[in-house]
Order: sequence, then C-alpha cells, then structure tokens
Amino acid sequence: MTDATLSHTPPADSLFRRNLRDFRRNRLAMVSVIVVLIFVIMTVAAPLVAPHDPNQTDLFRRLQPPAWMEGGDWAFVLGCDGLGRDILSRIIYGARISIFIGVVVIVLATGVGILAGLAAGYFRGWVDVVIGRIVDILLGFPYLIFAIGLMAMMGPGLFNIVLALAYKEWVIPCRVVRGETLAVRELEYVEAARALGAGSGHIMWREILPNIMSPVIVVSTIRMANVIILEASLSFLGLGVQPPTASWGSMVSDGRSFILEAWWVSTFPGLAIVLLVLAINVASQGLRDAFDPRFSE
Amino acid sequence: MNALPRLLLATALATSPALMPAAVAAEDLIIGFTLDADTLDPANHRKRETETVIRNIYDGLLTRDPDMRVVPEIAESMTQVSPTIYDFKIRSGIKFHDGTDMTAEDVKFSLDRVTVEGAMGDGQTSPRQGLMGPVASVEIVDGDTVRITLKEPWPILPAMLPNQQIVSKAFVEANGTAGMATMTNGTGPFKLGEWRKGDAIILQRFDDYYGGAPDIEPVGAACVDRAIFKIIPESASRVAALLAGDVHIINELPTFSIAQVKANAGTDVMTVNGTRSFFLAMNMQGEVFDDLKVRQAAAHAIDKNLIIDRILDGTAARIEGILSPDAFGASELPAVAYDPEKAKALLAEAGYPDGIAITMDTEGAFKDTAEAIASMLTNAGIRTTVAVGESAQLTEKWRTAGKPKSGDMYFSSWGNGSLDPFDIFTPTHKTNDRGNSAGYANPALDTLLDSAAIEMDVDKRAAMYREAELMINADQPYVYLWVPQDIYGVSKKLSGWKPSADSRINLHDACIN
Amino acid sequence: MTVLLEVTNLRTEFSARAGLVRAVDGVSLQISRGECLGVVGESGSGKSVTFASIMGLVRPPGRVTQGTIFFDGCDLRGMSPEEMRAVRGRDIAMTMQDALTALNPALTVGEQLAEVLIAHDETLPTGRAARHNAIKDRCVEMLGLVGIPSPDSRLRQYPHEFSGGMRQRIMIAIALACRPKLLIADEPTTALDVTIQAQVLELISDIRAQMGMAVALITHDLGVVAEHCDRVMVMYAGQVVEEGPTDDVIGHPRHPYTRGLLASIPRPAMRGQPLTPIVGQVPNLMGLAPQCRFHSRCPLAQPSCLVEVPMLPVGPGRRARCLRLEETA
Amino acid sequence: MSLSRLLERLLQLIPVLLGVSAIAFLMMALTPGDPVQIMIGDQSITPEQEAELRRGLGLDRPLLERFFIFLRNALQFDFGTSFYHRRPVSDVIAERLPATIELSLVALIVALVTAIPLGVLAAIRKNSILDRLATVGSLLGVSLPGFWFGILLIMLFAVHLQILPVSGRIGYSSEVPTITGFLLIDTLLHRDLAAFGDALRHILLPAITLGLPMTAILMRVTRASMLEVLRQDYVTFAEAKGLSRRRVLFRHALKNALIPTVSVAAIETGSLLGGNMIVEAVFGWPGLGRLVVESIFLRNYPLVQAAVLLYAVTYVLLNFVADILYTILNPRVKL
Repeated sequence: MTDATLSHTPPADSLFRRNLRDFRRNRLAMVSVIVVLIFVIMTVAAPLVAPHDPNQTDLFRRLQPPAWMEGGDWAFVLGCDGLGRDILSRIIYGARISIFIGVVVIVLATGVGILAGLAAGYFRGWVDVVIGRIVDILLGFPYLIFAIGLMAMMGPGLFNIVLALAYKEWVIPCRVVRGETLAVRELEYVEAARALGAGSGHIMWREILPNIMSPVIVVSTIRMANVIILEASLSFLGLGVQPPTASWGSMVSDGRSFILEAWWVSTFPGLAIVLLVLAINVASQGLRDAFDPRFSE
Repeated sequence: MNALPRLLLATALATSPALMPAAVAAEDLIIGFTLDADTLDPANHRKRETETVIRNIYDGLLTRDPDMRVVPEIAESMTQVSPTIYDFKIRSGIKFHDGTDMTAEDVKFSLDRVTVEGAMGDGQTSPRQGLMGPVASVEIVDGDTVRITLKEPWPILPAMLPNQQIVSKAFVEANGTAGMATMTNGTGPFKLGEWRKGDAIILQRFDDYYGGAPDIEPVGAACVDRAIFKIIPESASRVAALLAGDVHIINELPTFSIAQVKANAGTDVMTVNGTRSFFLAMNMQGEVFDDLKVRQAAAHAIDKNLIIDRILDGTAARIEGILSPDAFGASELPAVAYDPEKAKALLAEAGYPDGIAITMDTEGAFKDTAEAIASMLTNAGIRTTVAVGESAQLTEKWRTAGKPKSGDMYFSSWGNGSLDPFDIFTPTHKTNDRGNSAGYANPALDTLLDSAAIEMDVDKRAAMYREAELMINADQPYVYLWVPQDIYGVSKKLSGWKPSADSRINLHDACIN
Repeated sequence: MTVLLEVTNLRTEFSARAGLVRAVDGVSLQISRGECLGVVGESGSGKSVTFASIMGLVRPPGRVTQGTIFFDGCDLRGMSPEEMRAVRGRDIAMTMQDALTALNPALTVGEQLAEVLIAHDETLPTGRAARHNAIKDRCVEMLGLVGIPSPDSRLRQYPHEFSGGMRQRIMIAIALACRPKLLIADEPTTALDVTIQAQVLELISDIRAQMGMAVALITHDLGVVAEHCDRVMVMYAGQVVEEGPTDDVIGHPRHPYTRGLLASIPRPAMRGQPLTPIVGQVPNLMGLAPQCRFHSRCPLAQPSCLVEVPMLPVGPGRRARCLRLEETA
Repeated sequence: MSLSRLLERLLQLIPVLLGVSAIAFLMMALTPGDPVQIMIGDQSITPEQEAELRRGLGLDRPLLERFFIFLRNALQFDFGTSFYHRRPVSDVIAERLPATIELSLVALIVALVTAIPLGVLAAIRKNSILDRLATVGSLLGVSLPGFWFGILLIMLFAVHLQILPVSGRIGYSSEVPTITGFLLIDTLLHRDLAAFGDALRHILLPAITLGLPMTAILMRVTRASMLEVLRQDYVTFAEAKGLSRRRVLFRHALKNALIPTVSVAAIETGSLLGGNMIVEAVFGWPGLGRLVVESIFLRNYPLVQAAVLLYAVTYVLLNFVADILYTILNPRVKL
C-alpha cells in the first residue's frame, strides 16, 4: 500500500512541518547515538577523561558516598568503592572491558551462528543433524554451568571469559537463523532464484539472509546486554575479570555486598549498563528505521 | 515491567535508616546460616557448618565453653592414666532422643566408628578418622568407664574430642550409615523436627535432656521450643533477613554491615576472637622470595593496622607469628614495623634497586583485602598484581606438600579450631607438610615441632612453641597478618547466647524474649 | 442500472518521513449494480490505494483526507469502524493479488471460509449443531462453486496443501461467501500461470453473472479489461486520467497516457506495428504542483499544460484529463 | 505425532546424553583441584588416612575406568554417592529438584502472562506511550543483573515494607507433608489455604527476579513478530473479510506471531532451569542450581555429572514439547 512512497526529494511546502516532525521523531535516536558515542570516546580516551587513576586505593575514602550526600566530596562525584577508589573513574575505564566483552562475544557468536544456522536450515539433511546435535549438546548444558566449568578449567582471564561466553552464545543466533531459513527457503522468491540457477551460496547469502536479518538483529542486541550481565554473573560467582581491572559487571557484582550500606557502589555501574544497553538499542532501532523503509511507517 | 521507578524507590529506601523489626513466633529461634548441613551423621562429614548443626543434636564426650576451655559433657570426668592412655567416666542417666539410655557401649561404638578402618560399613572409613590422631583402641574398662589408648603420645586429644559426637549403637545398627545421613538419635538439647534440604533444619527441644556440661550454666533443657537453621548463602540477604526481623542470629556478618546492624533499633553485633590466621605465603623456592631481605621488605611494606582499621572495621587481632593471640603457647613477638622506605632499602640491598614485579594469588572472597595489600606492596617497590583464583585450584597450586610449585605470593589462611599450635604450626611450617605454601624448610624447626607435638609438660611445651615462633618471626617465610574475629548479627530479643571462638553456634542456652 | 458505488473527489495521503504523499488525489468514480469496472494503471498509480480507501483499509500512516464514498446509498466515510466492519466482507468483498500470502498459513481453509459466514450471515440457525451444519454446508457449497473437487474433505486442509490455482479459487470463495454486492478483485491473476489465469477470470465472470454482483477488476493488463469489463478507468499518479466504456477507450483512447499504454502492449488490432514504450518515469507523489502530471512524459506536452487539468467530457459516458484532446480526437 | 517419530526423538537423546556426559566428565577431570584436599581443608591427616579417603571416594582408579564405571552405573540409574553428602546423588538431587522446577515454572508463567499481552499491545499501538514504556521496560529487564535486582526487591518488599519474606520457600508455622514436592500444589492438596498463601508469598520475589529477563525477551520477540505478521497480506485480507478486531488480532495475527515466541520460550525455559543458581543464592531458595555450583567449586564430581545429565534430559524433553507446540501452531511444518 505504500508503494507510492518511493522518493526522498523534499517538497517546498512542508519543509518546516517535516523538519519539526523529523526532529521530534529522531531526537531520541540522536540522543542515543550521542550516548553511545560518549561511551565509545570514554573507552578510547579514558586516561584523559577519568578524574582519577581507577586503581588508586585510599582506605580513608572507603565507601565514601557520592558528592551530594553527607560526607561526599566533589572530587569523587559518584563516591568511592570498598577500597576507596573513584567509582566514576572505574566506570569510565570499566566501559572498555564491558564493551569489549559485549561486542567481541556477540560478533563472534553471531558470525558463527549465522553460518551454522544458514547451513542447517538451507541444506537440512545430515548437515542439519550434525549441527543440531552439537547445538543440542551445548544447549543441554545450562549456560552458567558451562561457563563456570570452562572458567574453572581454563583459569581466569579476559580472553577466557570471552571464550566461555561465546562458546555457547552462538547457539542462539544459530537457532533463530535456522528456524527463519526453514520458513523462508520454501517461499517463492527463493524457489525462483533456485530455478534461475543461482548457487546455494548466492541464495543463502543474497536471497535468504537479508530477509531474516531483522530477528537476528533484535536477538543480537538483546543478547549483547545479556552478555554484559553474564559477565557480571561470572563475577558474582568469583570468576570474572581479574583485579584491579574494573568491568561494569564486576563492579555491580562486587558492590552488591555493600548494597545495604553503600548503594552507590553497585548502583552507578548498574545504571551505566542500563544506559549503554538502552542507547545501543534505541540507536540501532533508529538506524534500522532510516535504512529499511519497511519498518519506517 | 516498568522497573526504573521501582528500582529508584528501592534504592532510596535502602538508604533510609528506619527499618522496623517484625514479629516472629516468640518460641522459635531462627538462625540465618550460610550453608546447609551436608549430612546429619556425626561421623561422616568434613565440614565446619555441618558440625555446627550436628552439635546441637548430638553431644560429645567433651565440649568447649564459649571461652574455648575444654570441659566434660557426656563424660563425667577425664583421667590421663599415662601419656597414651585416657580414661573417661561416663555420666549416668543420659537418654537418647528415642528414650533409650545411653551407655558406655554407645560411646565405644561411636569412637570406633570414627577410628576403625572400614567401620562405616561397605568398606568405608570415616572421613573424620584423621581428626582422632593416633588412636589405637577404645575399650570399656568397667561398666561406665571408657579408655582410649593411643599409639603414641598426642597431647591434643582432649582438645580434639569435642569434634566427635556420641551416637546410639542400636540406632546405627538398625538404620545403617545410609540412614544416619538424614535420621538422628542423639543426646543433645534438640532433636530433629524436619530437614527441609537446602532451606532449613528445624530442631525441636528435647525435654528429657540431661542438661549438658555442668560447667556451662545454665544446666537443663533448652530454652526455646524450636531452633531453626535457615539457609541464606548470600550475605546481603542474610543481613536483610536480620534487619527485617525474619531471623535472630546470622553468622558471617560482613564487616561493612556492622555499622548498619548496630544503628538499627532491634539488632546488635556480637563478636568473638576467631581462630583463623591470615598470612601471605612467599614462595621460598622461587627466584625472588628465596632472599630473606625481599621477604622482610614485603613484611615492612604492609600497614596491617590500617587494613584492620579500615577494611576489617577493627575486628581482627594483629599477629607477628602464625599463632592466634588466644592459642596455646602464643606470646609477644618482635613486631615488623610498617616502613615502606625501609622496604625499598631492603629491596635495593637484595639487588633490586628498581623494585620487583610479582603476582599475588587469592580467592574471590578476599579480593578486597588482597587488592589493598597489593597496592601497599606496590607503593613499596613490590609491584603486585592480584590474581583471583578458585579455592580448589589455588589449593592444588600452593599446597603441594613438597612438590615444586609455581607462583610468587599467596594470600591465604589456616584455621585452628582447637587453638592448639600443633594443628596450625606443623602443617604450615614443617618441611614439605600439607599446608606449607611458602615451601619453608628448616630442619631445626622440624625437630622442635615434632618434639613439641608430643611433649606432655604444659610449660615446657609452651616454651617450645615460643622458640618456634621466634624462629619463624626471624626467617619470615610468611608475612603474618591478623586473626579476624567471627562476627554475628543478633536480634535484641535474643538472650543467653554467646558466640564461640570455634565458630560453633550452641543454642542450648539461647532464649527469645 | 442504478449506481452502487459513488466516490467523489477522494484523496488519500501517507505521511512519510520525508513529507506527505498523496497516493490518491481527487479520484471520482461510479460503479453500477452488476457492472464490471476495469481499473488500469502502473504500479504506484494509486489504484490499489483507491479501493483500500473505499473499504476503509488504509492503515496509518495513511489517511483518507477528503472526498465522499457512497455505497448502496450509505455514506461509508461517515460510518464507525464497527459499521464499516459489517459492510466489509458482506457487501463489499475483496480478493488479493496472491492467495498464498492472503490466506493465513496457520488456519484451515474451512475455518477461514467459515469465519466470514459467522461474522456476517444473520440467516444462520442459532442452535449449536444446526448452526455448525449450516456453516459446513455453506462452505462445501462455496468450494464447489469455485470448482474445488471433493470440497467436503478439503475443508480441513491448510492453504499450503493446495496448488496455486486452487488457492486463488479458495480466496475467491471466501470473498464471495456472503454474496457481496461488489467484489474488488485486486490483480486476481498476476500470480498465476497463464492457463490458470483464464480459468480464474472465467470463474469471476460466471459468478458475477450468476449473482448479479458488481466487480472492480484492478489490473495492469488491458487485454483482461477488454475481455471482461463493461467500463474502464485509467489511473496515473494518483489521478483518474481517462474513463469510459471499455470498447471506446481501448478502441479509441483519448488521453496520451492511455495511448501510450496501449502502444506498449501487444494487441491483435495493432498487429505488425512496433511496440513503443512510454519514456520517462512516474513523477514523485510528494508535494506535486497543480499541473498536468503526465506532461514530463507526454509527446503532446506544451507550456500551457502546466496548469491544473480537470476531467473533461469527451463523449457519452466518457471523460479524460487532458487539455489537448483535440489532437487525440 | 507418529510412534516412529517418537522413537526417533528418543534415539536422538542418546548422542546428546553421551556427548554431554563426556564433556562434563572431561571438564571435571581436566579442571585442576583435588576433592580430597578440599575435603580435608586445614585439618591434620596422615598420608595413610588421606589415601584411605581417596580410595573411599573411588578416586584412586584411572580416569578412563572412572568414566566407564560412571556410564555403566548411569545406565542403571545409579549416579554414585555424593562426596560430601555421603548419600546417593540421585537422592540429593531429588530433594532439591522440585524447588527448582517450581520456581522455574512460576517464573515462566509470570513471564508468559506479562510478555505476550504486553508485546501484542506494544505492536498494535506501535510508537505509543505504552509501546515506548514496554520497550524501555524490557530493555531494563534484560539490563538488570538478577542478583542486584533481587537484593533491591528484598530491600523494598521484605526489609522496608515487610510484606514479603526475605528468603526460603515457606514459613515454619505450617507443616506440609510432601506429595508432589511442589509446595504450591501440596498446600492446595491439603486444602491449607494459609500455607498456600505463605508459599506464594515466598515464591513471588524470586519468580519475578528469575522471570524478568525472560519476560523482556519474550516481550520483544512477541512485539517484533507481531509487527511482522501485521504487515502480512493475510491480516489485510482478514480485515477485508470484515472480521472483528479481536479475531483478526488474536486468531489470525497472534497465532502466527506466537511461533517465534514459543520457540524462544522453550529455549529460555531451559536456561531458567539451569540459570537460576544466582536467584537461588540471593533468595536462599533451596534449589538444585545452587547445589550444582557449590558442587563444581568443591569438585563433587558425581553430583555435577548427574545434574548435568539431568539438565540435558530436561532440555531434550523441552525441545520435544516445543516441537509439538510448533506443529500445533504452524501447520506448514510437519513433525
């Protein structure tokens, strides 16, 4: 029904109204893009931005409250943690680790998951059976138990955390892609492409994949948040990043024991997680709207 | 769904001091406890928390009072006949929970069950056998006297006996070791009501209780109708349960929660000196810590008082040797002063003018303290990275019993529930012993420890341990840190209960008002 | 013949991110009872949107902003959504281009057929069993009517279990279940094989004759129009550019666009002449100036065409939107 | 569902269970840490006594032999003796399992009854305030670490408002004889409404904490697939048929939109069962997850292996259920 909306040439009469509307509609996305950018800049320029050395302990500042509370100090705006380290600086440096873990795990997992899921859903037969069994075996393990087991086996370390999380994470995009592929492969346009003599690779990559990306993107953005939280869960179980490195997850997890006495220790990194994840989602939604007119009604 | 306002509200509330106490049925005493019991069989476990629960159901020949003195319980008296023979006269009129009388036969059976190989049935030996040392035999010498004969002198037998409890021979024979795991028939102040596995252990007062050790007042049946161990592993939740009035006692109160529990109207904090010594093991087989000067530098780098004051909230006692101030044979030792400049100078003397870089292993639970220590070491030229590992892995890495080990430094501890030096000194300092993480080897000390272990003269024995403490104080295989107190949060409705240094929670005398 | 549907000056707009799109701009049309109107135009000419507007199926961000729609004497634009719902499927029915996507893959054919009856047919008995049987009989009858063999057993099947032509027939059966006064057939044959196309069109014509219903046949195939329609209406860029009796319009097109259309398709009458495609592109429908919309592609365009052009009468029942009609006479 | 299909499903269990067992066994075997040393801890012991302890646990045998003994016994549903509990592993697990299943099911129900209506509403009223709130809420749902959120809930409802308990499954005033092990059911079977209410009060906060991420995910999936479905021709066609709005939305759109929701829910139910150790720890919930994590740290091999096997079986069964639901919802797919 919207096949008339093909053009983007601005008409003269409604420029003002359109701008107003566009501004209103995009403000949220713009803010989100800015938030994401701020976080990215923070990760790059952490030494310049952070007010303090994130690992400088000062036991006299142990559990110092945020600046606006009694006993606070504007030099340590968000207060200090259990070792008197500046929470703001640790959040700024912690963004590096959390974003790194989130992005690397999801990129790895989604890449592998798409390949495996496409292959399983498209070829079916023994390919599907083999991939299905591997997926079943991995899914048969509860996620955390698997991660704990891997971490216990391989020992602590950032790389091992990424592996322990990605090892099973790919299964999720794989399942989604497989299911969607199964549904799409029977559709007429795919059959048409096949009839035209297109190769399997072409069909999977050019005909099927673009049509199933939207659920994959939805699932991946959600999972990225989940990965950051899973890292926090590993920290909760004592298998997170190594000290004195801060990741948001480990900060939330370490601070949870203080939650009754010093809520700020885990609340601010927790809010940082929420803010970043929220911003990534809103921004990606905005970009998708702009680039995929199907969604921009 | 709309979680943000709720979250903010909760956060705001979390900071408000007004926390009302709530009503609990007056006759129930509830303990917020870290771990469930593994089993209720007194002879078939190796865990302190399990023993804490079992000790309220089963009594032992001997017990400890809150000040850690060993006093008779089921035994009426103890006589040491020779260095290797002890006689115990059994109190009469003690009844098991099922109403049957307890006899010397039951005592012998209970001790045999622990000490004799294969006595648990199915060819199994009690995992508690090691706690009974060199016991050769247990005999009934006349109707009500039980004699324990040792293979060699073992002066800490009385200190170790409170760890063993008396079971009913007939009951064990009827139900087997398998049945003992979940069914109980003890002589203690409480009998088992219901065990909701992983959730709670509900104990009921045993009305025919003989009264317990006469040396520990008051004597008689337990005060409360029911005592409930409620399992809450997460410390913040345990504190919350106390503040909410759901429980009356919680163990392992975190130091940072002390202020809040004290500030809350209905709750208070109780502490007792602990028995676990914390230290930094330095790998003397490694490249840097084989040098005494480097080890001394590490010792001078650490401001123990500051950590005790700021992180442990003053709830720990500083040590200069391995022994807790409360332990047998503990004495005043030369203190290592906090002096980072001296540490740097010592490093330079040892050939490291630019300092050294090391890694310190520790468990997740001690991450905070370890990081504080690491930053102090770093300030003094020992650039320290903390590596958090799992306890099982670290044990394997550091407690090698003489096999070569990797690693530089290990922030760890050793418990000493008996407060007898033998239990802590020998394993951590004797050459190639189980807990000798530093890889310390001193033949003179080995000889001294061996003779002290079997010395029967109390004063001589204390002097020997004093000498040993001076030796290790000089050699500094470890940086000896502190002995933390055990901290409990209690409801103000609770009376008659005192925490005990061996971490037991004896509920016999506890009342709820 | 009485007028069944009368649409006057209909305008439907879509608000897109870049501005307002007038997909339908000032369309007026009439359909008499029992008549078959062919609606012809390229993709994007607004023919589908026009009929979606009539059925009240324009979804946000689209909106009917102007015009009147009278159906069988009732003002459809003035109706509440509930009243409109009662008209749809009962009085005005619609079939879609591709039955594969128009039929719900998760529901049986029988259910999809029965639900129209349940929604609209007040003559059904009220007793549970009787009602059930009556519905089933009607479904069987409808499937039989559109030529599905052994309809009884196939009611329980799902759309994917039928061939393409069968599915199209089922969709038609669903549309006709309540014997509507007007059937809007939106490109009923585009998705089908050539042989099946003819069968489906025959079927529509037959049923139309049987039931005396009017049909709006939306298509871009002038051949189909010539064969099945009484009148034809040509749309371009959201406007009607020419309308009239089929034979007149096809035999003697007056609007340059209609002529271009006819020249670009093979026709028996034009055998031997080369096909000439229309050069250029359909203009943007966003913020169009009030002027002839075809002039950029029109071989007859003159500067004087850059004014708003009304529909001009060109004969009995015939009108066209062109200022240079004398040159096409 | 045909019998042969059922058999095929059961046959598929075999490679999965074998694979899971082998990985679990290898993982435990390759992980450093000696259960005997952990068990002894700081207490004194002679080398002979230590060897005796090791023999008693069966750890003196070579690795491969231990694996085959495990497999052989597992085939007879004998999973060995828990190192610490000194009782058959199957008994120990059976005591904890009902609590975990009950919590997971309640969390699942909480998630489904919140997520589906919210997702549908958000899709129908796309870009409305409600849609935005639901979207933000679902993002918060997946962004909140469970252990942290759980403690906040405890602070609010248990410590401050004191309307819900901090931890546990049921209070101590009521005694509920076990029939099914599910307290919510057992209390009802005993017609003990007070106890039922008590159990419900206890399960509420942990179930919300556990179900929150799942609610968020299911809401997003439902919304996305609902939007996708609402764009489909068959929805337009259903509208053109003059069907009621309810029928169009719930019979035509939702039935198709639920297909991805159901598959995601089935997968996520597996992770509810296996992922609740953190919630169990925070709320002192006496479930299996906590026990398994403790057992990994204590190297309690038999218990970990049996539990992992159990999780795998559950997972396969859940998939089976998901498959059946999938066929019911989507006739295009044949089982």
